[in-house]
Amino acid sequence: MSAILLIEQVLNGLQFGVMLFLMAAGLTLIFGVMGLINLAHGSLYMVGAFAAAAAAAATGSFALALVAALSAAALAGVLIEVAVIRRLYDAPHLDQVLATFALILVFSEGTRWVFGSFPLYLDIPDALSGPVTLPGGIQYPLYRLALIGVGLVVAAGLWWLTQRTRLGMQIRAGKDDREMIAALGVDISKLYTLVFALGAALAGLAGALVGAIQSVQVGMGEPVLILAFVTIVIGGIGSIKGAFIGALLVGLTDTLGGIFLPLILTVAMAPEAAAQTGAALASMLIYILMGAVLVWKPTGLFGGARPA
Amino acid sequence: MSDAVLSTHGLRKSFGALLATDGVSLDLRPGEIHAVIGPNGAGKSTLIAQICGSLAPDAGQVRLDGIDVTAAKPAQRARRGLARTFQVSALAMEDTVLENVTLGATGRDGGGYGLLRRALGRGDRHDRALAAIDRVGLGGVADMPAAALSHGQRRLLEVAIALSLAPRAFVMDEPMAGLGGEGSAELTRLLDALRTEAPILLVEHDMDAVFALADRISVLVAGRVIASGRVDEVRADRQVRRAYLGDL
Amino acid sequence: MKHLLLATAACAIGATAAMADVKVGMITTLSGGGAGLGIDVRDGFMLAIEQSGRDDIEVVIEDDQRKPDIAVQLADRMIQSEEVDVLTGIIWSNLAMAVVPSATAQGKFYLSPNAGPSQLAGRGCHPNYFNVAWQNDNLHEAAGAYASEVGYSNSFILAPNYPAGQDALTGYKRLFEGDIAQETFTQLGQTDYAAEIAAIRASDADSVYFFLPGGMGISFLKQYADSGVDKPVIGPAFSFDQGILQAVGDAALGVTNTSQWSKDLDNAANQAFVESFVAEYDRLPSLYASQGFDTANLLISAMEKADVSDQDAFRAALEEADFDSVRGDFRFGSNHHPIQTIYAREVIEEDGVYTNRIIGTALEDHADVYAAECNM
Amino acid sequence: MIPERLVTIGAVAGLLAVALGAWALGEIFTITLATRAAILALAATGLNIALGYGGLVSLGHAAFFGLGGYAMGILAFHAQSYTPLELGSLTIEGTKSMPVIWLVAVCVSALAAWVIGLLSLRTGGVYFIMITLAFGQMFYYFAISWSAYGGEDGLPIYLRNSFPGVDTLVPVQFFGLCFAALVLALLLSARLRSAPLGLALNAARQSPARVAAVGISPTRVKLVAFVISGAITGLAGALYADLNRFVSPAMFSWQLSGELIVLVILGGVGRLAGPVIGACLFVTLEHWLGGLTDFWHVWLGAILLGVVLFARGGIVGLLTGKAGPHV
Repeated sequence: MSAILLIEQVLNGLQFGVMLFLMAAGLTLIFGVMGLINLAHGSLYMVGAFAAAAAAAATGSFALALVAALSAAALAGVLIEVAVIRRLYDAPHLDQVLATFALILVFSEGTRWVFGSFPLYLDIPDALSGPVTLPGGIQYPLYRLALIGVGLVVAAGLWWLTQRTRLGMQIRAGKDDREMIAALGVDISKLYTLVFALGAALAGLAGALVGAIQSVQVGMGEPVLILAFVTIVIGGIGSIKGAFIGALLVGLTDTLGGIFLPLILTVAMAPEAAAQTGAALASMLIYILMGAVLVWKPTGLFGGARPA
Repeated sequence: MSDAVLSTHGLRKSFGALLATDGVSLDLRPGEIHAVIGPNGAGKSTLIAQICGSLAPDAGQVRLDGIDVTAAKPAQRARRGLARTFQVSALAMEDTVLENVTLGATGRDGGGYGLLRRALGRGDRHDRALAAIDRVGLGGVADMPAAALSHGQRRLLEVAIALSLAPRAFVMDEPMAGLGGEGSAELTRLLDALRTEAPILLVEHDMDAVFALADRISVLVAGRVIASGRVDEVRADRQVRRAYLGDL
Repeated sequence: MKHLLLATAACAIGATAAMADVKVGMITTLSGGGAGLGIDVRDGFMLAIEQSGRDDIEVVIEDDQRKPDIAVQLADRMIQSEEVDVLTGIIWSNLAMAVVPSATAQGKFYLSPNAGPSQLAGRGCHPNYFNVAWQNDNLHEAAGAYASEVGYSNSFILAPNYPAGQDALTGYKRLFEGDIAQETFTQLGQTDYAAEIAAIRASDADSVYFFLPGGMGISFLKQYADSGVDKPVIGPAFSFDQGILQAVGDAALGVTNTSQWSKDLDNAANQAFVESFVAEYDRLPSLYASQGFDTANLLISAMEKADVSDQDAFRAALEEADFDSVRGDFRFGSNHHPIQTIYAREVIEEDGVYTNRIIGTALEDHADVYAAECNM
Repeated sequence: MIPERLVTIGAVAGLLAVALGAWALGEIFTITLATRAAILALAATGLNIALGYGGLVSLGHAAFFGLGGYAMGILAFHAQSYTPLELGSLTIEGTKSMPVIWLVAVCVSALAAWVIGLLSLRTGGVYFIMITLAFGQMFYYFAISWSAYGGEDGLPIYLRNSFPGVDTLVPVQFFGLCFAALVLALLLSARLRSAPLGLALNAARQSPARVAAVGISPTRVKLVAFVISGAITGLAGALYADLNRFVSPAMFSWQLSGELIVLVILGGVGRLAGPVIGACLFVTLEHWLGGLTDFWHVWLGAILLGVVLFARGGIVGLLTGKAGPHV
């Protein structure tokens, strides 16, 4: 394996990781502030992708598609927060799991009802299409580089938001002490709606960005949701920093594992058997990583105290 | 010291820069009530957590009946006869008084994992549970769920569960917390009689109760024992008066 | 229950029903991922029934949600409760494997409009099982043959790591005469192919063969087109079908794919089919629609010759395959799988719609390799 | 209001009556539906021990269901192809005998539950939910890519396995077997609930510190319950595979884990009859709603939301007028 290919694969892992971060950040923020486990987060990812595809088809503009994705996902987020989610903040986890599971059913079948069963079309904008040559002669798709950039910018923005702004201060306070924040005169229910909408918008953004290089279809959110869960379990639930590190770890492990395991196995096996066995093992790799982290640190890399 | 039922030796625990307990050594002898007092933040809760096993000390030892139990988990310590009560009632709220106390009687003899017999009903455990319930005066509400009890009754239920363990030593974390004058008096009478069953390490803020019950008092301030001795000795201690009793 | 009762009331009273009515149970995927395929098969099938004008066919249609256990349950219901004579409709090999063996063992006919797993073509073949589409390997074999024919000598091949994917690569290698640069198995349902595309770029392959059905193919093609790698790509028709092409868009233009059917196939039956399908459903027919259409016509041709209650006669009638297939010549091999010509197509844009046109013949009168293992 | 004991007996008798009635009327498919309900009820009875008694929200119980299914699939596959199963130096003959298959299914899923429980009980709450979900997915992906046993295609078993003295191919007799397994599991569940383990488990759900303070390790109690729970669900998986004469990775899917929780909640969490009523209701809904509209999942979702937000005790809660355990 050449160095160029290796670097390219690392970039791929990175790109996968930062997109995963967009999903995981919303999940972990919502859990950290409101103590809510949201299975329907994957549905918001799907809503973003569908909204982007519909807007792109109508206007032909990728920028408008992104705006549509952000606003549709945020709107869907506000809608379900007000209608369902806010009744669940003090409810046991079981109720949260069930209610958000029910939301997945409604969202998935509802989307199919509206958009039909065929995948939708969403393409990369012309300005970002095609490969660029990086130093060292590496050919790499410009759009994927842009994705890495967007992910890093969002990560920096989230850090700034939570650490440097008044809203962030309220979020951090709300995490530790709801009564205190209420006593300060902040409308806690508005704050929660806002945080939920923010998480939803991040998921919608991820859906739209990724939708341009994948297929926009019903059910696209669930595999990503599960990976995002693995990510925040590894990083520590409630920690944005943990979500970032966890996402990069999962992205790199998954990408590089899929490449290297079959190659390593060819030492001991026939190529075809190695390819199959390697792929089978690679599909389990991130879960093994998660198990290993849990044995070492039961609350994840940046998790707080043992949860109740 | 060899006759102490429960003893700690140089227990130290820090959280970051904060030294919560700093070399605490105490002992509890048969038949006595040993009170631990101190202002808020003195490290009393941390001390109890280390004695009962929910927090591992950075250094030091806990001995029960002369055996080092520092590495033992809370459940193992309980099976060796260490019975605790909680500052904030920790009860199975949906379960009845009888079920809560039977759980204690069951756990003490290692029967908590059994599948073959019934948990409730006739038998040695049942008898021990009923005896403990009667002893604290909850006989009339034995079939009520804990959630339906008054605050005072829940405090008594905590004691009944501890009693059902037939313990070697009690560790009680502010049993009087939140009780009115009458409730305190009733619980004080109960604890007074309990010391013959097993000695009591009593952490308490209610000074009336402490002076009425304690054979010995240790004063914990900023993680250190600054005085320890008979009630009148501690009362007279100038350091204690300045550091603690002075602001009573 | 979504019974589609084509038997009219008048006929139900039926003064002159010489032959018994035939009850067909269609189990297909109408909801969730992959529903587009089932909908096309259903629409093609029903179009043929409608055009036949017959009122002695009753079709019961149920949605398997692409779940094997649901499919089994539906089959149980159709056999035990609805007492159907013929089953059809299943899209996916794994669902077919769950349903077909026990259905045929219970004396029902099964006409497969899509899935053709190798087990059912070889040792697991059954006199009551007919495949009207293809044996799973066929289009892959054709792709291998065509790749050799146009002079490719070193292929990078990839497919998801599941039985159909493994069969696909085996099928391609069977008739491909060149070398294999690398053989890669991806995860089923994988949506990002950056790593594989990087490996393709780094390899010395002169061509790429991929089998990635559904959304996987869309993702792969879009990412491949964007990567700037310009090695020619070949695939089976599944990733270039009418339903899916619009979602792939420009990325698919010019890609070669193999298929036993294409909408520009020049025969009367096909022209009539395409025309009437567009008129009826206001969209271009897909490969799956053509297979559903042929399946229904096969059934109708057998009904004209024999009564379904006489199993041996009905089976013989099916074996004759005496109908005008939209793919031109069509006959069954000894294992009741098609012997047919497979074409190479190219993706083009036509009146703003992405579609395919035939550019050559990959395999003439091709049968599958499993027929030899089948003892009926 | 109706006493819980009566609700339990009524639910079980009702299921039996439906099957026997269908048998008398020759409605074979209704027997198949009843069998499906009985098997799902068995799986949910297993889950109820972890979820209802122990408060362990496992979103990965499909792992045990699938393992039970594959235990059946693999043993029967080797029996029908007359090839022994080679595990290193160990050679195991396949079998078509249900009692043997059940034993293996129970042992394998118990072992998996022990390992998963050991890892996931290191933490609690929301971590537990996500970790069980993730391990379930791990089995799912492995099963898909494990081509030796069919991978994604699954593994068909051409003839239903055998049980001494029973013709398992006759629907009502197979129903009898599944029903018997369900009744046994319910008896075990009832026994567990009233045994010291049940008392401790119930208390550990409400206050782990209390349980530890009386000398019982809450983690160990939960682990034992999780293992028993997984084993019962594994047995259900083996029966389900035999009902369909087919196993596939879909048995491992996380949607199935979610549906099992849904069954328990619809019926009544922590109640003996909860899983039985929930399973019967689910199968009925699936059958009728599925017949009315292609989009029946939307309505299932709406019903579920209604139960979660407004009727937490499920059907048993409505019938007995008492809120169940708080999970």
